[in-house]
Amino acid sequence: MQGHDWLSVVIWLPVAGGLLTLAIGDRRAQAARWAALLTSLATLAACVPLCTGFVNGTAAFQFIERVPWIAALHAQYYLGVDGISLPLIVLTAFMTVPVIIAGWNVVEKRPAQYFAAFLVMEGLMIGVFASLDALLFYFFWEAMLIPMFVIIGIWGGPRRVYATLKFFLYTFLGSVLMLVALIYLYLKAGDYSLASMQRLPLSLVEQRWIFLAFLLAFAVKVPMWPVHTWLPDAHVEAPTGGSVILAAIMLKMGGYGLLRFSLPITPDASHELDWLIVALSLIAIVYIAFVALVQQDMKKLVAYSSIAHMGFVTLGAFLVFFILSATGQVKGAVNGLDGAMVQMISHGLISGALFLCIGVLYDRMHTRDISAYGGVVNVMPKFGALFVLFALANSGLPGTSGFIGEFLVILASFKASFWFALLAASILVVGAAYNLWLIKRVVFGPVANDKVAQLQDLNGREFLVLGVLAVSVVLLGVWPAPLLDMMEASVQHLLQQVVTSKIPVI
Amino acid sequence: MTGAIVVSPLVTGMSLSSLLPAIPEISLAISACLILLVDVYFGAGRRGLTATLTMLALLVGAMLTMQYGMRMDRILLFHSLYVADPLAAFLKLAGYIAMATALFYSQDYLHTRGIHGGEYYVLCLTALLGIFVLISANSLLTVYLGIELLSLSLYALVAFDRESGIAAEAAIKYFVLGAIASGALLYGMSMLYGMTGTLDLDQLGTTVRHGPDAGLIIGIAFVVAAVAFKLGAVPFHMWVPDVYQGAPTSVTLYIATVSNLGSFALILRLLAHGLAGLPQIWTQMLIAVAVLSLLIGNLTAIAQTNLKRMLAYSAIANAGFVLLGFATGQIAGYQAALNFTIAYVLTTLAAFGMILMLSRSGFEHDEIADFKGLSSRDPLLAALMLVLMFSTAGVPPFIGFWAKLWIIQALLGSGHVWLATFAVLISVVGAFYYLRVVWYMYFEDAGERERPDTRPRMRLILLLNTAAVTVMGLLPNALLSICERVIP
Amino acid sequence: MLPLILFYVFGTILVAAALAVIVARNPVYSALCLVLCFVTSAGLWLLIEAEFLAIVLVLVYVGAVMVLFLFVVMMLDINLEELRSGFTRFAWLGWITAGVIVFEVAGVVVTRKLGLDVMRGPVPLLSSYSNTQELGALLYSKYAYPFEIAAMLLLVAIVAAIALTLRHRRGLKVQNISRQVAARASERVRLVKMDAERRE
Amino acid sequence: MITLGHMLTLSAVLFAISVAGIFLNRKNVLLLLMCIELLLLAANFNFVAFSRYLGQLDGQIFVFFVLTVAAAESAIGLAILVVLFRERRSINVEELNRLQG
Amino acid sequence: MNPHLLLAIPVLPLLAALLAGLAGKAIGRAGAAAVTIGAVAASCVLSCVVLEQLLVEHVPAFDGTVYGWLVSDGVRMQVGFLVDHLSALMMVVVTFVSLCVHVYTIGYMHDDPGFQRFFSYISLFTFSMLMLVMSNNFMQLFFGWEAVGVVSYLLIGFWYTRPSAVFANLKAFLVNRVGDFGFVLGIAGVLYYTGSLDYRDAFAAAPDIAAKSMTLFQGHGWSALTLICICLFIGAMGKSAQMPLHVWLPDSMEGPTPISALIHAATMVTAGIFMVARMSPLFEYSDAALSFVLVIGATTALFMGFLGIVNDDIKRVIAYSTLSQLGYMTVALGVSGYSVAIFHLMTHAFFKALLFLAAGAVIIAMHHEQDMRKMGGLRRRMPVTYWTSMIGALALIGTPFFSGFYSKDALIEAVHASTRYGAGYAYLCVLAGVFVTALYTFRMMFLTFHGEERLDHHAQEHFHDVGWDMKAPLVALAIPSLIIGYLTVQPILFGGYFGEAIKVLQAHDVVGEIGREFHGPAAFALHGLLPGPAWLAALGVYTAWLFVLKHPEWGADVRRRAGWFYRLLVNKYYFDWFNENVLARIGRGLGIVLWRGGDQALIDGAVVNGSARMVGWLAGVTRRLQSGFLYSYAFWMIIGLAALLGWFLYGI
Repeated sequence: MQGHDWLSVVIWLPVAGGLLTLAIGDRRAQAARWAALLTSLATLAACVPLCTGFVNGTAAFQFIERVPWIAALHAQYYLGVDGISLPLIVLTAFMTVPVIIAGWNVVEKRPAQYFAAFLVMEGLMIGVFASLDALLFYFFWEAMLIPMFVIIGIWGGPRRVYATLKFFLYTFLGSVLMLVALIYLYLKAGDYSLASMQRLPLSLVEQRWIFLAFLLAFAVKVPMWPVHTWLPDAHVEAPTGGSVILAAIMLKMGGYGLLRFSLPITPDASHELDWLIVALSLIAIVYIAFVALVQQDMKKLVAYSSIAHMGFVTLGAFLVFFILSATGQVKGAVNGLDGAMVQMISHGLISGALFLCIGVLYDRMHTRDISAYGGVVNVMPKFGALFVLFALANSGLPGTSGFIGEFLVILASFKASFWFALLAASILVVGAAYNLWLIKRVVFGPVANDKVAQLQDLNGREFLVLGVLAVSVVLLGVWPAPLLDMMEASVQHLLQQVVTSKIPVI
Repeated sequence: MTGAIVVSPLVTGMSLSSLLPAIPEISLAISACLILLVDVYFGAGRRGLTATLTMLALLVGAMLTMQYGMRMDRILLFHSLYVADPLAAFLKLAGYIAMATALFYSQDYLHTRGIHGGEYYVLCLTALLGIFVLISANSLLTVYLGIELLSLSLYALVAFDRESGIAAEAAIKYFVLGAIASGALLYGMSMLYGMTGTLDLDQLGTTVRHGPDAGLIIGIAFVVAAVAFKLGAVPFHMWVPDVYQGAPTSVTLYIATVSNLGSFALILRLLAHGLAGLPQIWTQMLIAVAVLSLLIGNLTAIAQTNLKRMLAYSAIANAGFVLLGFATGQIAGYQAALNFTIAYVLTTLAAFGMILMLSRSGFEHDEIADFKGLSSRDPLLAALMLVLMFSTAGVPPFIGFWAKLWIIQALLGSGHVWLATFAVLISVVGAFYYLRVVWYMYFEDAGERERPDTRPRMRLILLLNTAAVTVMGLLPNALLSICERVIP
Repeated sequence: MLPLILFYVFGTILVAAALAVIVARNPVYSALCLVLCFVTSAGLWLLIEAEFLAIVLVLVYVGAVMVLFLFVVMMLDINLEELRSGFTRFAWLGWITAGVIVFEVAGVVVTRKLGLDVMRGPVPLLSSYSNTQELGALLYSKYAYPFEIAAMLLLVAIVAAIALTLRHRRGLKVQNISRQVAARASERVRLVKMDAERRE
Repeated sequence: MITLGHMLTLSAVLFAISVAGIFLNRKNVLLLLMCIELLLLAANFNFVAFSRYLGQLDGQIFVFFVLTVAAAESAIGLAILVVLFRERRSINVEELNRLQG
Repeated sequence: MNPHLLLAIPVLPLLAALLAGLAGKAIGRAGAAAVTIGAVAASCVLSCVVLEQLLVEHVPAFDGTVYGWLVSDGVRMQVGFLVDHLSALMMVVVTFVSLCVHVYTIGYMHDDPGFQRFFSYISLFTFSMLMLVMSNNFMQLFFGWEAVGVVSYLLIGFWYTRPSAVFANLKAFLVNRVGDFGFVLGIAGVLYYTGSLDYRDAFAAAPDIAAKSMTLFQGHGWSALTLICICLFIGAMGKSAQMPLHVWLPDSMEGPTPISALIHAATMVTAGIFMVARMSPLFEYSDAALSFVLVIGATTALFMGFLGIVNDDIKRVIAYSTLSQLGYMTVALGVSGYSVAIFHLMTHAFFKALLFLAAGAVIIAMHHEQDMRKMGGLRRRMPVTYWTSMIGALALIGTPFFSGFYSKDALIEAVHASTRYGAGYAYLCVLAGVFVTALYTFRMMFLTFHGEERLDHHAQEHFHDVGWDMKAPLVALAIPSLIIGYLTVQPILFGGYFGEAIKVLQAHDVVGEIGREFHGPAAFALHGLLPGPAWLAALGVYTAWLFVLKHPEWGADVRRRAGWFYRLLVNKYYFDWFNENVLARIGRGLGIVLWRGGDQALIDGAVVNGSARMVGWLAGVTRRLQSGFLYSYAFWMIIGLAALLGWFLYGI
């Protein structure tokens, strides 16, 4: 396994492709598009050896690359994947392709820069998931803000400047404290490698502060209530591709961070403060679902639904201690962690698909106002069918990927407390309400107005994109076993780390 | 900071070869005089002669420094008034490079404004000489003279554009405040001298060890105030915005970059070395000053519409970061501060270079609004500016990120957790105004603004400069280890 | 005892003159009071046997610098009426701050003695001691390097002062002989065709 | 006997007066330059006093250089003042606020 | 049993659905119909084969996994079949009714542009329903549960341009989701206490769970099993439309009539009944839960029947009838008469599907007119429909010898025999329900088929009887409606047909009790002629005759006299009003308050933008410090210096 630098390939290939696309320039837009598409496909292809070469059943990191990077800071260029990060990497590579295709000739303003930004983003995001060195992780984590900032700001809607500044500053604010925490850990551990940080004994007081610093960073990214308000704005203003990447991948980084950093590095603080996360997650699920219900803007609605769904991720990740104290054993906690992971992947596909659907409508009507639509299915049957499918998937329909994560987390939360399960399960009702109400107002009904009457159904390109996503959503829904098998050992290992106290014995 | 102390050759009889370590200063002084002479006799006729000669002088100086000035040990010259060590060599080389780059960026600007007289170059050289004196100072007296040589040259340079309308105002403000600061410095030095009976920084470092007498505190307070003034730290920062905005952009560039190297050397020699025996006093003072600088600098920058002025407040905030590095009172902090200074100089060179390049006759291009829609008018320049702004904001993968990172690491290493937290949080506030430049360039329409007309070689150098910012951001190891090596 | 009396006399004059410098309404008076300050200071320095510097102070400052000041005052043709109105409403704050500084520094000198024996007198000197000679010896040996820097400094001052103040007036009409000589008849008169003037 | 304390106190008073002069004066830049001279004088007082009472000449040497620098400084300061005056026809401090904010 | 064979039963309709749905255009209308009908017919035949194997060959019940879905933390989630007498019966019923509906659809949807789509949906529904009934674990049960809900959603909204249809399907889905909400919690509870999602493990652990208690509020322990069972039953309430989650079912009549017959009468709505019967090993250990079931069922049975009386829409009357009958089944469950419930489920499936299809035929004939007041005397125009629906109606009201009689009478007897808490109330309800059922059923029959024609001009002109493609299913369903009860009452109820599939504790065995008095179906029917339910039914029919045919003017009179009660009925007990005006409004209001107040005003306005404004304001302040005046610059420097001195000298 070792010796193949596939991880470096999937990180730097898109970055290089992005720079190439940038160099090709807007004047030769067609060439730039192809360059971007081929790069993204090549990256996806490069994920194949990662998947085929990945050995299930071990929690050890694989495809390790490790070379000194900054001697002065004891930081390394240290990459590797396990069952938690690999699915996210594949998701990233996978979702970039539809984004590129979806923007094919829709983006007329500076197309080369547009595609380049997404490719660079892709590389950086994969870098986040593949880094085993905290400094490298942070490096990618922050660098990613730049392309996103530009994407929202240039190709966004009318309030794009507000949205992108809010996005940037919010997330920047969140992550700087994480940097302080990482450096603190480095000073104690002697290097930046994640493994040594995870091994490091820490007193409860230290853990508490580090946990809170991490939490701020990850909570903003997830985003958790009440630091979520950047998301609706960013989503609404971002171009379609931006929304897709934001929802599909970027939010996952928060969840990934919680699993990779917060839980293993500060298990005792996680234990002590798990009520906070659980409370915030449940608030997110219930509160945000109600907020989503009353949205008039389609993107905002999906954005809010993303927050609610990401609430399941955080909930699932932090149930372990409640389960431990409720049942005296950790059995069932893995359900929550598995659920959180599956929810991340699935939400990546579904929310991405929903944003693409909204993009399809927006490209035609130039409005996202729900009241401007109605009866779309009359003129766009193919689109209608797919949109309904994704909306149902978003409301957690069994047989689609959206179901598994929610179901697992609800199962696990029952073990923690009946009331957790009750609140979490409320998404079944409210989630269905906002999704289907959206469908009712947009897709069904008589043709609402002349503009709708003139809509064209999906063209081949759009159908391809949405179709592939639909297939993936259903495939993951009926055949999730490979994903879970891939994660199993890593999640078990994580659980082991989580329940092992790191407070030094005096 | 200790090393083999070599007794100065001046006592035992002078030989020219023993003066070799001082070759940078010597060559600089000689070339300044020569250029002055050449300019007086030939300068008027040939456009660009003086500029070329100055570049040549810098090149020769740099080469001589590389040849004779590079050393791994620490030696003292001129009755230990002068010190030559790796740090000095490094800083001087950096000074040569920075000044050469600055002059390169300034050429067209100076010509279009008709302020390219030979005196300009001579004063730049003498200012550099002042910086070098500071860098190698090992006595309160040489520190003072270095500062004055630098300052006097700068005062004149700021006022150099007599047509500008605001340059003279900036100059008089700079001058008066600078004179007060040097008065304070003198007063402080006199107290230090009185309390210890020595002007020598080495001896000072060993004598003040015995404890904080009231006189020492007074001396230190005055010295710190003067140092803070030089660096532009709050509340001694008031000159910075006015001078940055009022001075010709080329001079602003000089002050913001080359002269910053001198300020760094000043703190290092005077406080970190000279007062090493009594760090608890001045580090506390530096912390207070640094916190205020970060706060006021970042906040006020937000309200600016003029880019030069905004960069001035950014400089104040960055001074806060440098001071935080020193405030740790530890070697790691000094190294971090050096790294920060170099990173800052590198980035700022390019940022001001951008303004210089975009300016035309009668149009300074220094309002932030002037950058509107630059990305559609000139994508390359906009991209470069974007890199620079994000670098200054401290976002990876650029050099500015590592600069801040190391400072914060040093702070944490010395136990200043809250200070580190404050620093990172306030830098989020700071990020806003850097982002605003990007916003104007990328998210706003160009309106009536035209595609800038720039010269290819300027673009090339600017590109290289920005590339350095990026490459050193991706592979920061080289700079970091140099910093570690020169401040052992 | 006599030196002490003289100290107080000179000191009082010095302080009074210094105050006068900052409160005088006419800059010329201020400059003259400043001269007085320097002279009394020279006297005080003589009292503690620093003759060379005392002389230099009078020569350099009174002789050169203050003359320069006066020169500028005269040259600038300043509207004295306008500058006369003196201090403004925040004067009290200024005085308080000044008082605080005096209190802080002097208070420390008096109460905490600076950590030194502030009450000691000057080190007694040999009768053969020549302040000037000793300084000279030191200046040209140990302090040769600063001496050179000072030279550069003065050079800078000269260059700067000239560069700043020397001006080639624009719009000054001067003859250009060579152009006159090179003039050709054909270029003397130029016919310019213009449109008829339009009535506004 | 004139003690060190006498001299230091006197210099402190001088220093304070000059400082007060600097920020009390809001009319005349020239006066600011004069106050600066006073400031330097105060510092020089300290140096001379310390030098004498410590019995070593370094302080007096320092004063020597300070005087030199001060002369150069005044020259440049006055030159700037002249430039300013030519440009604005005024050296009134209260009118020097085109750069602010 | 051959698992491949079993697998084929649900998968064939699925494949047909995919084919018809995705390649509908390619294979054309005839192709789509042929494919799906063929697949469902094959399923039906295979189901019969399975039943035959169980009954005749006495093959043991199949319980096995066919597909591992996922494993998480040792919890195996999989697709598996449990085919025993219970599920085999359901399979046959489902596939048979589905087949009839498929055939019927050819005619019913003949002119509809969504022909292929419709076939795709109903085939998909058949698949989902089969998955539900064949499941051997909760996971798959839930899958089928939701899948039928979705297909129902799609089908109710089949005519998506009708706003009322779109509203109805949303409502149906949401109300079902409320049920699922409880259902999921129940499943989670099962997993919590048994560590497995398989029926086998859960049933085995039932007695243990019954002994456990769970603390929901501080200091109040609940029986864990009761909690689980009630949660599960809430799911059943949603799916089987028990009060107060019944509101969606009448509205679901917006869907095409075949759907009403298949989904909203015969199969899906009975999923809840089936589920509780399937979970009998759990419910048996919780009297409290069963009492809850009983009371809910009884209330539904009676009060929904009332609504049927005042409605004029032919389909809605049948829908309320369905609600009421589902209530009956639930009552049966509540008294541990699971087999009776299933038996009634089966008979009901036939006759109610029949009634719906007949109504559909009328509607088609009337050119999409559903208001009974505009019908009348149709028996002459469409005799086949009339006679078949008369069979259905008689079965529904429980006429002796008709299938409905056996199930309903046995049910009433079982309730009578039960001693469970609430059984007395339930008995009253079901008895009164008999009268009510007869009343509304024959009101409908009389209004539609008897009396003089009240057709309007349009209907007159376009009236045409339906073809045999629609009549054939009516006949096909009429036969079992007539005879199935007679044929199967003995084996199913008293012959131990269900065996191990349904578990009844000895103490609760009401069916066994009435079984002791059972002496063959004919005797049972004759026994029914004695004063009792059948007389009530007859009275109901008579009343209907009086009010509809004899004295039509009485209706208005009664309406006037019983003003408030009538309004209550017309407004359906104000359930819809409450849901729409209170619950929905609270939900939206809450959303708006949280959004505008919480997100926009508090978090964004005060904290986020507030801090940004704060920074901006501070920036303005600090900017003003930079006044541009030299003296103030100097002043600040001196202040700074004085502060440093003061701080370090005097510790200020």
